[in-house]
Amino acid sequence: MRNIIEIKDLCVNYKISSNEKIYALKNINLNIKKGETVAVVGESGCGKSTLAVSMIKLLPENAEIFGSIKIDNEEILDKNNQQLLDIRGKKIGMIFQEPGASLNPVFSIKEQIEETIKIREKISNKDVLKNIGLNLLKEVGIKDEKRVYESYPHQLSGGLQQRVMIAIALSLSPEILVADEPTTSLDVTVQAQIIELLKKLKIKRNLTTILITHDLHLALELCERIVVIYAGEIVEDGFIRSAKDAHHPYTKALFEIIPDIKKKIKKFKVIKGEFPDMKENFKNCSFSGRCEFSKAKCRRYQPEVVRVGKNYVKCFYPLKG
Amino acid sequence: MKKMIWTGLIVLIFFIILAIFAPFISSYDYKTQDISLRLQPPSLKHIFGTDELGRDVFTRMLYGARVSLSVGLLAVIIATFIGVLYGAVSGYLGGVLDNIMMRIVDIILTIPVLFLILMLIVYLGPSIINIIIIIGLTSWTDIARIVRAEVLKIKNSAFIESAKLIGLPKRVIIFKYIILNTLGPILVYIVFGISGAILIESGLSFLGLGVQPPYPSWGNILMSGKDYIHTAWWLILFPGVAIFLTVFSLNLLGEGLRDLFNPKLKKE
Amino acid sequence: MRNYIIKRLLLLVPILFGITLITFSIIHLTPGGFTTVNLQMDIRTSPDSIARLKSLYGLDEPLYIQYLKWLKRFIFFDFGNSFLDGRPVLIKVAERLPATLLLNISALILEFFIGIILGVTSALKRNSFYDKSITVITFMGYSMPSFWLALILMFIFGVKLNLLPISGLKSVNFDFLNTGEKIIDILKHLLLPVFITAFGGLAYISRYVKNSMIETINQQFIKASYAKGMPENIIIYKHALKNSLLPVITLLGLSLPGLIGGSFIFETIFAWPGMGRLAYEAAVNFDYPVIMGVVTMAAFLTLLGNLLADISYALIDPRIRYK
Amino acid sequence: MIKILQVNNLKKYFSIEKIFSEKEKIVKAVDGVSFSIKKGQIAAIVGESGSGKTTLARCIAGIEIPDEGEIFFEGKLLDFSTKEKRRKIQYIFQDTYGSLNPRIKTGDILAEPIRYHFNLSGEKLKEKVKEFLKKVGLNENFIKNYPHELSGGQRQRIVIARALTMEPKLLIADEPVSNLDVSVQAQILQLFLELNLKDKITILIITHDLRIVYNLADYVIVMKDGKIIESGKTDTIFLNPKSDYTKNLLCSIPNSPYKNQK
Repeated sequence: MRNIIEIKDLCVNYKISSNEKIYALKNINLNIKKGETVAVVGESGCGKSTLAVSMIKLLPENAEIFGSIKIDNEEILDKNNQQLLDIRGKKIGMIFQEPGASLNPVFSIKEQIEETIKIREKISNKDVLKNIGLNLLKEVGIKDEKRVYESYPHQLSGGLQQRVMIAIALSLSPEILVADEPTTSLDVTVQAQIIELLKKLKIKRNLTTILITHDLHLALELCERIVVIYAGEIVEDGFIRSAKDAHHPYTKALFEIIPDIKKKIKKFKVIKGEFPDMKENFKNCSFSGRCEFSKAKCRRYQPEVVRVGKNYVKCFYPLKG
Repeated sequence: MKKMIWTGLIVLIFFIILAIFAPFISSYDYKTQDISLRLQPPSLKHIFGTDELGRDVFTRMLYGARVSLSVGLLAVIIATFIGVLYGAVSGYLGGVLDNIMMRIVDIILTIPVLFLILMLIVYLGPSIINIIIIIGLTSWTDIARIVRAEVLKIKNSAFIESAKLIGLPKRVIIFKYIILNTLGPILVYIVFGISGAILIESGLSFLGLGVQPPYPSWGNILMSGKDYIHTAWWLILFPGVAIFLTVFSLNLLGEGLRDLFNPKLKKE
Repeated sequence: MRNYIIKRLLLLVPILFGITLITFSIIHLTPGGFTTVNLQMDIRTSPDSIARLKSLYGLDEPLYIQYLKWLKRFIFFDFGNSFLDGRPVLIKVAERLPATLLLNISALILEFFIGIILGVTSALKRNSFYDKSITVITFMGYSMPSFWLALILMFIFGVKLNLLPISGLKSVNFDFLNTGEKIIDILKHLLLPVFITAFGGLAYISRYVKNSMIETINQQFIKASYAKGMPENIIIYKHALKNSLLPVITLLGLSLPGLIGGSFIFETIFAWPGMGRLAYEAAVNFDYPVIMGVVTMAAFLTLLGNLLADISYALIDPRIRYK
Repeated sequence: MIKILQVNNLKKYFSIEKIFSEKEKIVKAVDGVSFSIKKGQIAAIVGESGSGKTTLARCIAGIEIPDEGEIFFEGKLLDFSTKEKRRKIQYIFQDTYGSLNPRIKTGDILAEPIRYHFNLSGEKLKEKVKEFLKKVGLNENFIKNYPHELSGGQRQRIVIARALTMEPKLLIADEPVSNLDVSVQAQILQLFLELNLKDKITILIITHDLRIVYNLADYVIVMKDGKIIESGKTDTIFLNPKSDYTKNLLCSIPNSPYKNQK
């Protein structure tokens, strides 16, 4: 299969003052094949959301971006706002955390769904628009779509709001769906329903799906391939099903931090210390300060990416599994 | 942000020093009239010229600064006192009382303050003391609302609840928790309040309803100047600039302090 | 929604009641107020005529009776007669109302129109030279004593350049002009007072709009709109603008008392035949019934303005409309 | 084992006066709840948003006054009339940032309650403050920091330390880790385990995350719509859930092993 997304040496910095920068992403290399389902896993502030919005070049004003992002062999970073419209919504649909905040509170669901289609697909017939809109709502599993269609965002529950967001993201039939923490603010049962829906849509529409999440277990629900990010770097990328498949110490720790409910140990794995300061541009392994296996070399030099088994790992001493 | 605070402070301190040391800075008297010297343009002898009664404008402005600044400050002290008390009681006690107290504020707010002041000044007479009291009595509603909002916010905050849960005594909660956290907004209000009061006083004096001659205030120097606008521009220019600079630097200071106390900006 | 409006209307009653109570108290309870100063002011007034005056105004009766009587007259919009010329206060106020409304509404429109444009544009060009200059200029306007600015502009445009009339609502030869010329004449007279009234408030409104706009632009739904592929101008001028201008409606109501209150200074300076100047003239002539009438009328107008603002806000914002 | 807490038929209703609609709506936040917790246990109340779990906890901590029912603590009716009784039950708010006075340094935040409850001052007080910092895994340099200078995990530790200064018998924690990153979450949860083990503090934790419950709690109470759906020993509930609701919750856990059994 061909790569639908090719990211090369991507670096993103945020300027916060004249002499301070946050190094959000450092030398990211990532290829994603058409139809693949990939999870990007990491803690808050690790740069995973920056990676998501970089793909549609939707970064805040204080951001500097270097490297290359190709979607279907087209370079994104060279495009201006007008050209980006062909990517945003059409190639890549995106949903965010807190669906309530993603919907404009003063417009009805109908207006918010229809405006995209009206402007981008140049359809102006009201009945046609309404038909498309209602069908989209049905597709994302909304049963009383007629009521929802006429509602305003605050009248809907979190789960319904997220379904509406997914409908909007799919309204221009994109090939890629990027879901940035789509369930974090939702209840567990609703979370399970949304993940079910994403699974269904992935198959039905043959979507390339990228799930951004902090929850490794949630990632395993939906995705085969897991990309682990720590402090702006990809530390491991591969097919990981359990702690056994993890070759980077951080990935392994992530599995053990919240032990799953398969075996009870009444003990929580503790990664010592705090998440590193992203204002620093590391010259060594960014995890070395917290890693239980770190050696002098890790604290001095930056590891290269190596292949271990089926995975790519950025570590001097990858675990054997 | 820091720049705003310092610029504001320096200009203000300069004016305050001028006001305090007025008798040492100028050798003239603010009320001695000398018709032979009337309406003289600025010169080395009278750097801001003389007025229609031959008095030195610079000297009158120095003494006027005393009046304008102290009217502003004292009026705001009165307003702050009433407003903080009112707002704190309303916010802290809450319930029906709060509701009634706030409706009263709403009512007062619908009456245009300047009309109220105008009315009171006519009744009570435009002495300096009366002006201070009237401005003070009519401008406490803003601070009352600010303090109430702050107290309500703090009262319902988790840190007050946790203070109660660890059993801290009431006085500690009131002083260390509530008052300490409302000082910022109160200080900001005081600064803006002074600039507002100075503007009101000068406006009233300009209409002849403020500080009465022979006492000088920036507003009444302007008032007397207005009739000589064709011939004596200095009577208009200097007091106006003085009012503008004072109010401007107070507002700068207030803006700076508002940013300083804004925890949202601080966190970054 | 209907209940909301009914509730708001019902709330008017206690507020109106409160306003009358406050104004009444001021006349009757302030030391040296209505009862004493006015009647002793004129040395020629004989004890006999004082008594006559007192009974004429009902001042010999207990306070609460006086209040109730006053209130009864107030309900029928009877504010009494002017001390100066004996004409009914209501008529005197009504004569002046159009000029005041003309000045204040024009100023309000200008202020909000320019304020919104400045606010939105500086929000879009945040931290640019343009943004900073707008902030400084509006901030200076906010700090400038408006009567001083009025004097200076009158001096420049009226006296030196002789471009604009500096007093009144119309020229002496107004009655001899045709309709078009009449409108131009009034506009010319309006220009300076409206500009000065609006200038002071610009800082407040433009900053409010700017902050509101910046806040909206940083909201997630704006990001989501970009992500779903909406063109930028639609995002800014449809989505962001609607959200950030909604709260401005409430501001419109809130800025009324300041405008009306401040008008007496401008109206006096520009000899504008409005309510403010009426209040000022009444004040210096100790014409209490007129002052009372103006104050209550102004409060009433403010109340009406606030009510309209709140209701239209509720009508426009679906979060309130469908709750 | 002795019951430290016994709750009988507790009810707490809220009336939401809707400003823009016709009638008042009554929310039955806690609707007839009974359970007990044994001394030395870690118990967990689990439920989705709106289940009433937080209200229940707030009633036990004395922040809300229940409408009906009774709460017994150490065999006696719950009573916060003296500061001695007050300090025995401590409560940790979900919003750690909001529960610290922004204008007081952490050293003072910890010193305040010790000074007031145990009449310590001077060097002894300082020592005590350091001791509690150490207990929650922070070094003594932190006494000079203001809350906004700390990370989320550090703030949570300060909040826990402050609760510990009162030497509580029962520590109630409302979603103590839901705003924290996974790696910090584990640190805090481990801290709770240690406090329970070493200091014998009974802990009642409010959470929506069953994975945490499984590895932390001895006893589980499942709530929905203000009522208890089921309760029992953690192992029993997880091995053999009785109600459909609990089963559904278990199936909804990401990467849940229950899914295949369904």
